[in-house]
Amino acid sequence: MNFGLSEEQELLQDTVRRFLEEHWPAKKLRALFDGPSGHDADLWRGMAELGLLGLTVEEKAGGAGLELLDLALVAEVLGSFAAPGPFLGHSLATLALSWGGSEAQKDRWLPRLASGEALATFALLEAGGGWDPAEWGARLLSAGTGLRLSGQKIHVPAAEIADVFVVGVAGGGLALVERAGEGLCIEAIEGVDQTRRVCRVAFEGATADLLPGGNEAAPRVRDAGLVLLAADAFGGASRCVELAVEYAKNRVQFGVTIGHFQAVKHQLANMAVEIEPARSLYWYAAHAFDHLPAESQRHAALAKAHLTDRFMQIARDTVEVHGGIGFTWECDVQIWYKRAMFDRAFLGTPAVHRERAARLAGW
Amino acid sequence: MNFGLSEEQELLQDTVRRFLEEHWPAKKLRALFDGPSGHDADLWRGMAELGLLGLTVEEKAGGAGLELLDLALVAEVLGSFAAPGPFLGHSLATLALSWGGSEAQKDRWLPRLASGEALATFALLEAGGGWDPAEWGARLLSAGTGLRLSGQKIHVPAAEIADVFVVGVAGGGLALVERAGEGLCIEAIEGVDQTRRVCRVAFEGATADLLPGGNEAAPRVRDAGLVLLAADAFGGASRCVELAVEYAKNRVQFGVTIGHFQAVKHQLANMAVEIEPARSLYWYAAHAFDHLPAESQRHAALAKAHLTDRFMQIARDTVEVHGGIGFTWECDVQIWYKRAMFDRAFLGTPAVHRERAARLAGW
Amino acid sequence: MDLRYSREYEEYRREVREFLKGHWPPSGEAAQGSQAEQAARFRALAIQRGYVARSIPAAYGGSEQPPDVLKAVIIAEEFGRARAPADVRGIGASMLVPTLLEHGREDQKLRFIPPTIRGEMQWCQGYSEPGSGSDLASLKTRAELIDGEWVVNGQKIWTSGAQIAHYMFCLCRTEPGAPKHAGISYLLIDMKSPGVEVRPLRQMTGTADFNEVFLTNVRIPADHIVGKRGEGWTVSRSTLKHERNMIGDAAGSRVLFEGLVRLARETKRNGKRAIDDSDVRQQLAALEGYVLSHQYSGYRQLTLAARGKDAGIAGMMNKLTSTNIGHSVARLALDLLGDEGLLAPTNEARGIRLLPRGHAGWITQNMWSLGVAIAGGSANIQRNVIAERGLGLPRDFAAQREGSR
Amino acid sequence: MDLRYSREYEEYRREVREFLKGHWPPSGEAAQGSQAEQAARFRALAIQRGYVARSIPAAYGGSEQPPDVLKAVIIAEEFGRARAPADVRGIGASMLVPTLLEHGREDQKLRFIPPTIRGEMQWCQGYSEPGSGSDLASLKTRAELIDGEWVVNGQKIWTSGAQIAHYMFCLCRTEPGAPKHAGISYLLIDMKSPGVEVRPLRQMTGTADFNEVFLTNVRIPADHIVGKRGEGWTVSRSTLKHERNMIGDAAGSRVLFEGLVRLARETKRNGKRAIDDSDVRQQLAALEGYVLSHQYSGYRQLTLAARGKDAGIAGMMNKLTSTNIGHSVARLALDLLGDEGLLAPTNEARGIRLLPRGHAGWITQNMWSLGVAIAGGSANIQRNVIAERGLGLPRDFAAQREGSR
Repeated sequence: MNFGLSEEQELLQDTVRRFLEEHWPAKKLRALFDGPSGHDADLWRGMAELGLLGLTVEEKAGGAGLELLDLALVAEVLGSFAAPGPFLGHSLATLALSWGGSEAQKDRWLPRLASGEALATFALLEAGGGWDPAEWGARLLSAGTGLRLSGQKIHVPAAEIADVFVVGVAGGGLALVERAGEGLCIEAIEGVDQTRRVCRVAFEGATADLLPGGNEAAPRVRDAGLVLLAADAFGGASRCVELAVEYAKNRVQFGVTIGHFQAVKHQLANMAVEIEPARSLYWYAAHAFDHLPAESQRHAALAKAHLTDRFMQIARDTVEVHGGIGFTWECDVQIWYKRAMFDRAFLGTPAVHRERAARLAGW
Repeated sequence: MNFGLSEEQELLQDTVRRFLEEHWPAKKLRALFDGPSGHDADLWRGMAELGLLGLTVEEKAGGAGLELLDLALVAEVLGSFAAPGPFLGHSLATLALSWGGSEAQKDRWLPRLASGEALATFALLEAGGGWDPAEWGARLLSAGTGLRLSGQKIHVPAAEIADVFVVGVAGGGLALVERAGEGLCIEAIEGVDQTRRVCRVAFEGATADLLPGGNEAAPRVRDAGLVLLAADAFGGASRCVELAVEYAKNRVQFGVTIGHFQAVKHQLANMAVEIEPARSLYWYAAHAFDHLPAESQRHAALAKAHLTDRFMQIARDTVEVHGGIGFTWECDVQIWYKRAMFDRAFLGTPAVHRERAARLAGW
Repeated sequence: MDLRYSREYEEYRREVREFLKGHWPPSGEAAQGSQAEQAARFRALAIQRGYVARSIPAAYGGSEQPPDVLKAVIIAEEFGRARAPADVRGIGASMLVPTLLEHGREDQKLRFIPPTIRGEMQWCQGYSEPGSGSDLASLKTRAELIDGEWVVNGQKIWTSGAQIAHYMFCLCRTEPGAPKHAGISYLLIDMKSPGVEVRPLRQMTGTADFNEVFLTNVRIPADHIVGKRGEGWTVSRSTLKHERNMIGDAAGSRVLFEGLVRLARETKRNGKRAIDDSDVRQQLAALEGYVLSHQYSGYRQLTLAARGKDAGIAGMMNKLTSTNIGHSVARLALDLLGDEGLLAPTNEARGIRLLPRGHAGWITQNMWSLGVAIAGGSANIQRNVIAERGLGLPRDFAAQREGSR
Repeated sequence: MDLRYSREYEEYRREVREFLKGHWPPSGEAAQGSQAEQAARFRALAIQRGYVARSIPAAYGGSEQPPDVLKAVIIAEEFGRARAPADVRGIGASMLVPTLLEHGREDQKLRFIPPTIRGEMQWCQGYSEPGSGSDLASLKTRAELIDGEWVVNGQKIWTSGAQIAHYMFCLCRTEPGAPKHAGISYLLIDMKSPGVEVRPLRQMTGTADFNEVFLTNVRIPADHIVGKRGEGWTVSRSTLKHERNMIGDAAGSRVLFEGLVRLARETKRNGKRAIDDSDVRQQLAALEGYVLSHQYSGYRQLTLAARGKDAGIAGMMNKLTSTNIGHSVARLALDLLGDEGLLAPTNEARGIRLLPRGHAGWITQNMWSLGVAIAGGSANIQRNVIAERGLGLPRDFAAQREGSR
């Protein structure tokens, strides 16, 4: 039994960490957070060069052929740095293509997605609906030689810059829509998390292509998304604990640093106790996804519910430890607070996934 | 608007408090807790002499003609002293007779119950059943000139010493059974709260008498019980806070009293914040019971749920503040811990009453 | 216990209603002039009748009535219903005026109280500084007496209303050699003075409800000090207590809770109305236990005040209870929002204690529930106060190290 | 990451299984004599094969194997399945033996270790005193060296197993003039010595799983000291850490949680199975998030240990996490019990970490969840350790006042 990372995996995390330390300083994060686009092309290019965009893509298509656990380890580090942008959507769309695409679709897209030449995202949620395949209502209609897609999706990440969309359609399948085609109407939604902007995308008879294995791939893609959000939450929450500890070691009140006060110390200890053991929960969920199919769905649901709940509470505690300054726009803590809100709500709230986990356990 | 006690009510509480300080020292409480009977006849007589047993009984029957709020104020003080015995059962049975009894029944019993000459209790719960009138299964059958009762009740307080039982019967009514008659089989249950012992009572064709207004009285008696338990919980929880504060002021660790440690201080502050505002909740529930019928049921349910939950947690915190010693049989804190368990479970758990409150609010 | 008002008070309520019917909204001559003029005219009348500025001596423009909390509540209710100009709100009337009454010189009272209670003079508060949050007494803004004027230098933060205020009441360090708490004075600063710069301070909600105030060689008259030199700490203490009560308003918790119940009716969980879900019902009913306790404890405190009694420890808990409830509401609301939890907070200014508008308003409430927990003394400071003053536990080590505070 | 055992370890498991098949339960000659004799014979064989007393040098009766956590787990699993006598449990093997190995004299090791690991010598622990709980170093039991013997006077508390123990390892104050932590020595006391009196200590559950031990002029040989005079504090520290890990056992939390799920299937709420109630389901699933995290964090720590790496802060959290889970389980169980929450705790002895028997057993669990939270260092002490050693925050004021601890 080996419940630990391989040397390669530790190296992968170190590499991403060092890359972000160098290329993603707080100043850049802040500029992006306050800026109009939520996307940093340089950063994205750098991630592509590190091979992070093709991590799970088969080697013959230019990827590294690794597993979800490896992707989740990267997501953790990105979460820790509040790294912005299209990583989540791109990764899930890429997985959808890998698992559900035809050979032609894969040949056309995977090399470009792995290299970063093209950017993908996915569109699942509809207004008043849910994230689950059974809840999708967007309709595919035959039109001449091809298919046309009609429907409206909300909270589509990075839609403004995506080259290709993987879209959930009625019946639980997945369709591919290229940005270059007609019938796409993209409108920004004012979302809470400025590091991961979302849009409303109306498909109005857009040219579409069905993924032949979409129905099988769709729930797997959802589960992969749950694990990646859990990993992001772990990274973000751990960073919050670091920020709070750092602040407590420096902020002076009543003549001493506030880290001297037992109330503050215990608050920080409780925060650490809430998140640190959960590291292994997302690892296990990712591992189960890769190797233990019987446990895969349930662990993804529990990990997502548990870790995003912890992240939300810890982000809140972190603001409190910072006092008034933590409540300001200028203080970076708010960036993680809002990422916590995103991680918590995106792909379904903890309550939704706990109920799923209960059902999956036969309770 | 006047949300406060009258001078008479403050005097009533003071009188009971002084009486218990004098006649119910920790030593006696401990002897009773460890002893076989759970009843202290001297104490009971003293309470009778103070008029506490006839507080709500009409004046012409020798009572004081007061309201549930007054009774609840007494219950608070009794809870604070962990005063034992048959007060709850006696009070509720007395209320049942007052509200549901025929003139003959009232004439026969109320003066004796008010004076303490006779002791009453009530029997509602059946195995696998609930506390609500709709759930009772005990059956009344005609036999010659009278009625006979058959059924089994559990968690009947003070059954071993009661002279008369008010019993919930199928259809939601109430019957009177005298101990002196035949067909009663009483067996002690090993209950958690040694200050309020309970029994299993089997009525095997026992001679019974129907309360003509029983069906109307039954739910009112239940609600009165909820308010009295809430009041007891407030008294008990407040006493726990006092015990914990007292201990923290005296116990020395690391060269200072533990009350110096911010972690302990904040724990104590949180305990106080959890219970103190809830004083007004049980007052309001009692007042609503007496004067605001539309709000009466719902407030009784919410007060019982809220206060007994608070008591349980505060009793737990009190043990923790005491450390190892708080976990011993010798330490008196356990007495309140177990009273909290009783208050919480008796007449239905907080979850049950919260669901009732939700329904009553039309949620 | 009687939750109705007694006959005497019902009579008083009728009187107030009649007065309002006769005078507000104004008609005839009284309806002339600007809104502000109409309001000023009405307020003058209401002061005459003893409805406004009740606790303020007549000498300073008040109506000098004997204290009566129940009458105060009746006036607030009836004026509120008629939307008539009642007591001026804000930090000037609630904090500066009581402070002046207790510690001010006669000329200060005569000069500042009347325009403040008439609503003509606005104030802001200069207590907090970037370096001194919970530890207010560690403030660094200096004032030196030079050529018969105070010369003030420093920075204040969390100053609501600084853009519109005429004056700031401000704590400054005037005795550099003195022990921490003994070196502070309470000064009044004209906000139009050269060297006063107000910069809006944006919160995480995106709006700017506070300001930073930079003071650079601001010169104010030597007599704009309340109390003696070095006594500013004492002078300021009573007002801080006021603020805590203001924030701990139980009615706000009730309104918030009712909003939450509505949200549970409007949202879905696992395919049915959220309010039909047992988990949501349990959470709501458990929360209502706290909300009702808070509300009724407020009634009880009001009654005690009316009887001239101190509320004791209960009075120290209002803010903590209120912020605890705000946090629980925020958490459950986020659950109920589901996917709408991805939305940005709405750009309502002054989010504190306002009922959220629309679902995205609950995101704003979520963040403000955090802001409220921090403002006016952190939860940890509240717990210290309850433990030390309420339960009689010993002072903090840190505080002991420092001497007094 | 690979949750299967590698081939090498699977091979090892087969080997262990075969050994067990051949030797336990014993047959033929090996089955003669008392149960204790059979067990002793089997253990000797198992030591020879390297399955028992693995970390103990051969010189002291152990099998002296290189450390291998995974093999240890395999042995524990297979011996458990076969119900074969494995490593001796209890405080002697888990605390005294490692202490002697690190700090004992050669003659002490030779004398005490072999019988202890064979299960022939039982130990109890004499650390806690009525006056010193969290502040262990404030202990008052004195030992004076008189005529070549230690004369011990004092009282110990929370001494499990004192009735059956042959020896007690005990902290005593031997240097009255020395600073608090420097005045303590680690002594070994024969429990049959005159002046040792054991009184059972009853807990709130009604049973007596602990004792008080009164020591009145107990005389023990001068050489029954481990480490030097005044070094007892240091000598005892490593063992306290062991105890914390023992209590923080994640498998116990898992078993408890599964029991809770069964309870939810067996009980009712509002007329239906409790497990069908959304509130119960949410609570169970939320709790499972903690239980799984705790369990997998244990796997991770095991793997780190196998790789010779330190678990860092995760290793300091096991006890707190475990007691937090125990508390949550206790709370929900009480909810599920409904009316059965009125029953007295069952009189099972040794309630810690045992799965409750019958529904009244959950009342016992409720109370023990509290006992466990207190035992072996209170939650507040755990939080201090995590904050100071784990997060690098400064020491307590109280601790600073005291110098070291």
